[in-house]
Amino acid sequence: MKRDYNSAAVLSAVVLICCGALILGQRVNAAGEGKITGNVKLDGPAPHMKGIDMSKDPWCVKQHANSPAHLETTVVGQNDGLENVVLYIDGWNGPADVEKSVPVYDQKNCMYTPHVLALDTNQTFKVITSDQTAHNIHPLPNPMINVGWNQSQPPSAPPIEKSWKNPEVIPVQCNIHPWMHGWFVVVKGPYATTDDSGNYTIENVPPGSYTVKAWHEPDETQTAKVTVTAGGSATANFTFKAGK
Amino acid sequence: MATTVHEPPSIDLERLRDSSGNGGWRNLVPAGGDPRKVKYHSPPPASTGIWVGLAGITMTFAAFTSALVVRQGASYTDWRHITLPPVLYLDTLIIVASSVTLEIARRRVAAFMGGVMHRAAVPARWLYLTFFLGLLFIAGQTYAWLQLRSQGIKLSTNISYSFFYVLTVIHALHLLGGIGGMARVISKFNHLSLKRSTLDATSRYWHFMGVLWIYLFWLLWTRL
Amino acid sequence: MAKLVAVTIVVIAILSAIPIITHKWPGDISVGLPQDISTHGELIDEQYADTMLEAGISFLISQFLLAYFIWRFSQPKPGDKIRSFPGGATGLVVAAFLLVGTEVLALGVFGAKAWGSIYFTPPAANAMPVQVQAGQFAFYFRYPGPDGRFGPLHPNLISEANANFFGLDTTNDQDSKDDIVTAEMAIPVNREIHLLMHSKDLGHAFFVPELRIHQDFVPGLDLSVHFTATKIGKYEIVCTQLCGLGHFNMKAYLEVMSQQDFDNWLKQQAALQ
Amino acid sequence: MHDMSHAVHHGEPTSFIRKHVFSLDHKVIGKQYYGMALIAVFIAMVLSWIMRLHLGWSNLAIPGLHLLSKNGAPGDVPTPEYYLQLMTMHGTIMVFFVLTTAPFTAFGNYFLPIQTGAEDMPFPHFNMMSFWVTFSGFIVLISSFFVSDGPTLGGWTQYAPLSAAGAVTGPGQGWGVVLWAISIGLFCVGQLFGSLNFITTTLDMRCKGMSLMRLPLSAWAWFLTSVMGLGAFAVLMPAVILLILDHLAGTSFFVASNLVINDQVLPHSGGSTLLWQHLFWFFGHPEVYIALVPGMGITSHVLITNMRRPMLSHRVLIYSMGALVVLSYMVYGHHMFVAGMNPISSLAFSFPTLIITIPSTIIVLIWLGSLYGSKLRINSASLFALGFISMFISGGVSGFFLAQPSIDIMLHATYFVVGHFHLVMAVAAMFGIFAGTYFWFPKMFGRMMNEPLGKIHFWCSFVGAYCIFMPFHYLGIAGNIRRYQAMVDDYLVPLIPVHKFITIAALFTGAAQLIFLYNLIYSRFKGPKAPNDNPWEGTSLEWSTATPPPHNNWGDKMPVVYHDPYQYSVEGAKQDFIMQASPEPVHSADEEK
Repeated sequence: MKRDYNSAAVLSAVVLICCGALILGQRVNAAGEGKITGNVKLDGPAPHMKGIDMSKDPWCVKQHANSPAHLETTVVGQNDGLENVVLYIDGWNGPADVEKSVPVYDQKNCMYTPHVLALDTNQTFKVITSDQTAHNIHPLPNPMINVGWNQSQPPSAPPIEKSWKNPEVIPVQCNIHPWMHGWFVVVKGPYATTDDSGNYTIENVPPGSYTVKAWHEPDETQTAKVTVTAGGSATANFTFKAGK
Repeated sequence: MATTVHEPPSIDLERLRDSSGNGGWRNLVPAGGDPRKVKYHSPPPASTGIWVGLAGITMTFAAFTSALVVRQGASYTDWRHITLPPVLYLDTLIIVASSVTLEIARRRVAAFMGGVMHRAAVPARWLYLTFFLGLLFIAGQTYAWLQLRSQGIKLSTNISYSFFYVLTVIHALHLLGGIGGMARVISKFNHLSLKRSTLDATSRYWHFMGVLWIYLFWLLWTRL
Repeated sequence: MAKLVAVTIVVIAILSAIPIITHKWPGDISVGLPQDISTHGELIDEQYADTMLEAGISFLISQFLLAYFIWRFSQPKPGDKIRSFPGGATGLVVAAFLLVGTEVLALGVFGAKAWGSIYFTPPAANAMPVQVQAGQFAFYFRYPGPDGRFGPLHPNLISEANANFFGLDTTNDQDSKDDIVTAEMAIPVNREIHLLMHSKDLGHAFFVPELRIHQDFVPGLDLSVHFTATKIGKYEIVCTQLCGLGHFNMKAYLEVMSQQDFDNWLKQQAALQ
Repeated sequence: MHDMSHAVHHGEPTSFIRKHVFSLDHKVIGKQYYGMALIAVFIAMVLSWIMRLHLGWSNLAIPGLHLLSKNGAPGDVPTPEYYLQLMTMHGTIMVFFVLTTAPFTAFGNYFLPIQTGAEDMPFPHFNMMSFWVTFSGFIVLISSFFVSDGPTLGGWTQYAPLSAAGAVTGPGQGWGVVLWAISIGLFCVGQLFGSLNFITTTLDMRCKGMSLMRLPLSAWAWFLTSVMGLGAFAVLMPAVILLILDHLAGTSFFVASNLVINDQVLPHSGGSTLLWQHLFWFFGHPEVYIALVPGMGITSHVLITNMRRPMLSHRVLIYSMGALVVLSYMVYGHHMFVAGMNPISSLAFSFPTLIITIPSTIIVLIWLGSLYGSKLRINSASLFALGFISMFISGGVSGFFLAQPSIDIMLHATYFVVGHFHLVMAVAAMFGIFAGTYFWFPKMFGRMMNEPLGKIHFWCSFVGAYCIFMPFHYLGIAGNIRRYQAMVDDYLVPLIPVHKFITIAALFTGAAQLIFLYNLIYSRFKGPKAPNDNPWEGTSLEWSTATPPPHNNWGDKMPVVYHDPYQYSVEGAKQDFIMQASPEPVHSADEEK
């Protein structure tokens, strides 16, 4: 009985906060937030991505019968666009925890989708599994920065909801399927991830001068300075060198 | 083993009311034998118990020893020779001396109990001396650990040091038990309620700790 | 009541023996040892069969005797007297020493022969080397490539993220360049394999029931086994040493192929490196 | 060492705490041990139910399981790690806190001093500490369910380096292992105190006329077990200390160099993996006999009373049990045949292991030979004692296979092993506990247990246990690996129906234990009063004292022993038996040939 009241209270609080956030967001937007867009390219020939042999788990093999799996360290799309690059504002000192959406990190066909998941600090995200084989999700943060966890998700288990307290680039691994590897990139403030053409847009940036930082795995970063005007759109393009 | 007891022997009930323990382990009465012929009484449990306890401690240190030997055999690269802190030599002397003083104390206590000696202060002095030598040994060990620590040597620095710390600390903990027992003996002696079996058990334990230390010292000296 | 106990014991003993004798559990589930595809397995299977015979007979006889004695002696009539077992304790002790003693001695001696045939014989000089690495929770295999030499391992270079499971330095180590790393094990049929085992992290085990090969991986120790597979087919390599949460799913496939198929397979795998 | 021999000095306490909680009375301590084992066994049984359900139906949601562990059972389906955690806890609780405590320290504490004719253990303070240290070990173990990522998943054997390398090896491998090790360390200390008392009681506290050979078989079993315990627990203790140090101090006793987990090289170097296994199994194999031998003693004692005759040879049984004690230290390597030991050592360990079948066979033959020509009385206690023999035979013959390294290649770490040790160590020992409970309950509480319920309990347990554990052997022969949370291998999938059958049998058998629990609790308060001090017409000393025994066991008059322990069916006697403490002469007896 008491629990019902509690959950009702929590629910109404959540609804209120969401409404508030929506109204607030619109009001701020009306005041004229800008955005940063751009494109990230890979300079040079795309490196050869090793194939992944999933033969230890026949279920995984079956899922990739027609599209052989390969590493996703460097994924190059149209016009040399580089996928999975995270862009964020270096030294963000605006309001904390701005992102309210709940991104999903899916374990699909024995791979992590997306390969790189960008997150704001304290932003809740969901880890789900679409596979009919047991997975284990094991992010490995530096224990001095964030608290790690290690949890399995059997088929059709409910989502795991988590968040990270501090900015950090966290590798993620499935212990059951050693090839499954991905990243949580936890940053402060607004962020974006490039799509398969290398394009990105960081929304909701208040006017001002910023340093945009682009991160690409395993640990490469580039920066660019931009100035965002009220309601305007600044551009920052990056080019990573194909080295390895 | 057909036997016949024609008449139940009368039992010295006074003796029996004292306690159980007349079946004594030396007392292998033949089935159906006459209990009156029982001459031996069981030793006081403390004197058997102490041997049982020492057997257990022996097993524990035997396990540590074999762990050391196996671990040394398994490591080709990381077994490092270490120099034992010099204070350990002094400690060895102390623990041997404490056994000597304890033996003297034991004789004096016996003399006192037997009425040969009349002043309780003499044996008490030797008991105190033993007690303090025990404390001195622990202090010496602590000095050795602190000295190593000040050199930046921790438990995990090297496997040789791991074994050094583990063996010396566990031995010291056991000796602390002996020091506690000695404190009890002294307190009982001062209240004139000390039993011989208590003193004997405690001194066996104490001597065993001394022998154990010499063994460990030899082990560390030759192996590390 | 006592008679019911006796009957139950007999029924349980017989029911227990049936799946062993028929090799079947209801529903056509096989309960015998898996088929043997190794050259050395015959001795093990014989040893197993002998032991099963002796253990089975001991089991049935003892249970039947227990049941019979319960049946027979549980409802004594008023005039019944206690009787001693013919021969008494001495007879039983002698019987135990003679029967069981010779039995276990025989088993021990013949078993030692079977064990020795696997572990006390060195691998043939021309045995094909294959390296296997066990790690949480997968096996990876390495073939030396055309140069016939394995490159050195660098544990600090191990990166599952970049599919460098063994920690090979293919840029600097000559021998590593042509090494072939695979996730499944293929071997040519009727060729002796010298399997070099090491563990990446914890204790694991290499068990192929059909091959009659079972060996733990010991972290820090390089062990090896050798065997010859005699039958083409696809088998499973499983881990039997508890190694963590994915233990149940730690496996790899063993494909026994004809020499020609194997050569092709190796070429394919080399292309994928 | 302190002289704590106050056996005769401690008077009857009056306060509730000194009487029932921190009691020095061996009888209270025995009951406390029994109570702890009872709680532990039902926890462990529920854990096994969850495991069995998961093995039969791996996607089955077990309603309410998420309340037990949110991470471990999201959506009420156990995760792989949670299965292993439950399995580890099941094993640890059962082996340590049930199978060691109930037959050995619980019944032993209560009845060893009485059967030897002592007033109490010689060191009652140690005895009290023994229970409370063991109990705190139990609490520490259970508390690991509630630490961050749950209890350890390393199995009750805690093989290094899985156990020693720290939290990187999986959920529960951080604090879970440390708590496990602390718990086992405490347990060892408790049992060492217990062994000290048991041995000294047997050697020094016997009453007048009680020579060693006049001790009942149960007392002998407890004595021999405590000798084993002294050696075994004194070796496990250092092992867990080193394990804790590897965890908390970063030493490298068990963790080898250059191990890589999650792409990170572990900071340890040079440790020996096999060292843990040697230390553990040096304890582990005697531990099996620590669980089993008291059951043998209790079974013999119960059977003799109900057969109305002594065993064919008292001495041979004692010597055989003694041989088990000695051999149990020499065979531990058979757990490690394929563990990377020198193959020659495997053979060296194989022979003593095979030889251990000889004393075991002698024991069985003496039991069977004594049944012959007896006047067997059937009641709940004797049924369980007969069940013990049947289980011991069944579990024993599978030892033939596992003793041989060459066959062990096929059966190592399979369900065959699980079936073997469950039958011979778990079920047999449990049957010993049940036999002892039905037999001694009237003495302990002055009330009789309900016989019909006891018999129902026997039938369900006996048939149920065979239905559960016999198929384990078949699974093992077919190659089913133990400690798998689901059967995903192609060759294991066809075996799942067998697992389903076992699961149903396990649920049924487990439920039958509730009958026992009900019977126990009901009879404790509402059972009919025991008709006299000796309802089973037994001969040993526990039946000559009041029911329940007074604080000092004997009241004013210490017992004197005139006879061998089992004078049944004595011709010319007033009754068909003569009690040990009865001065009535025995004109002829045909035992001890």
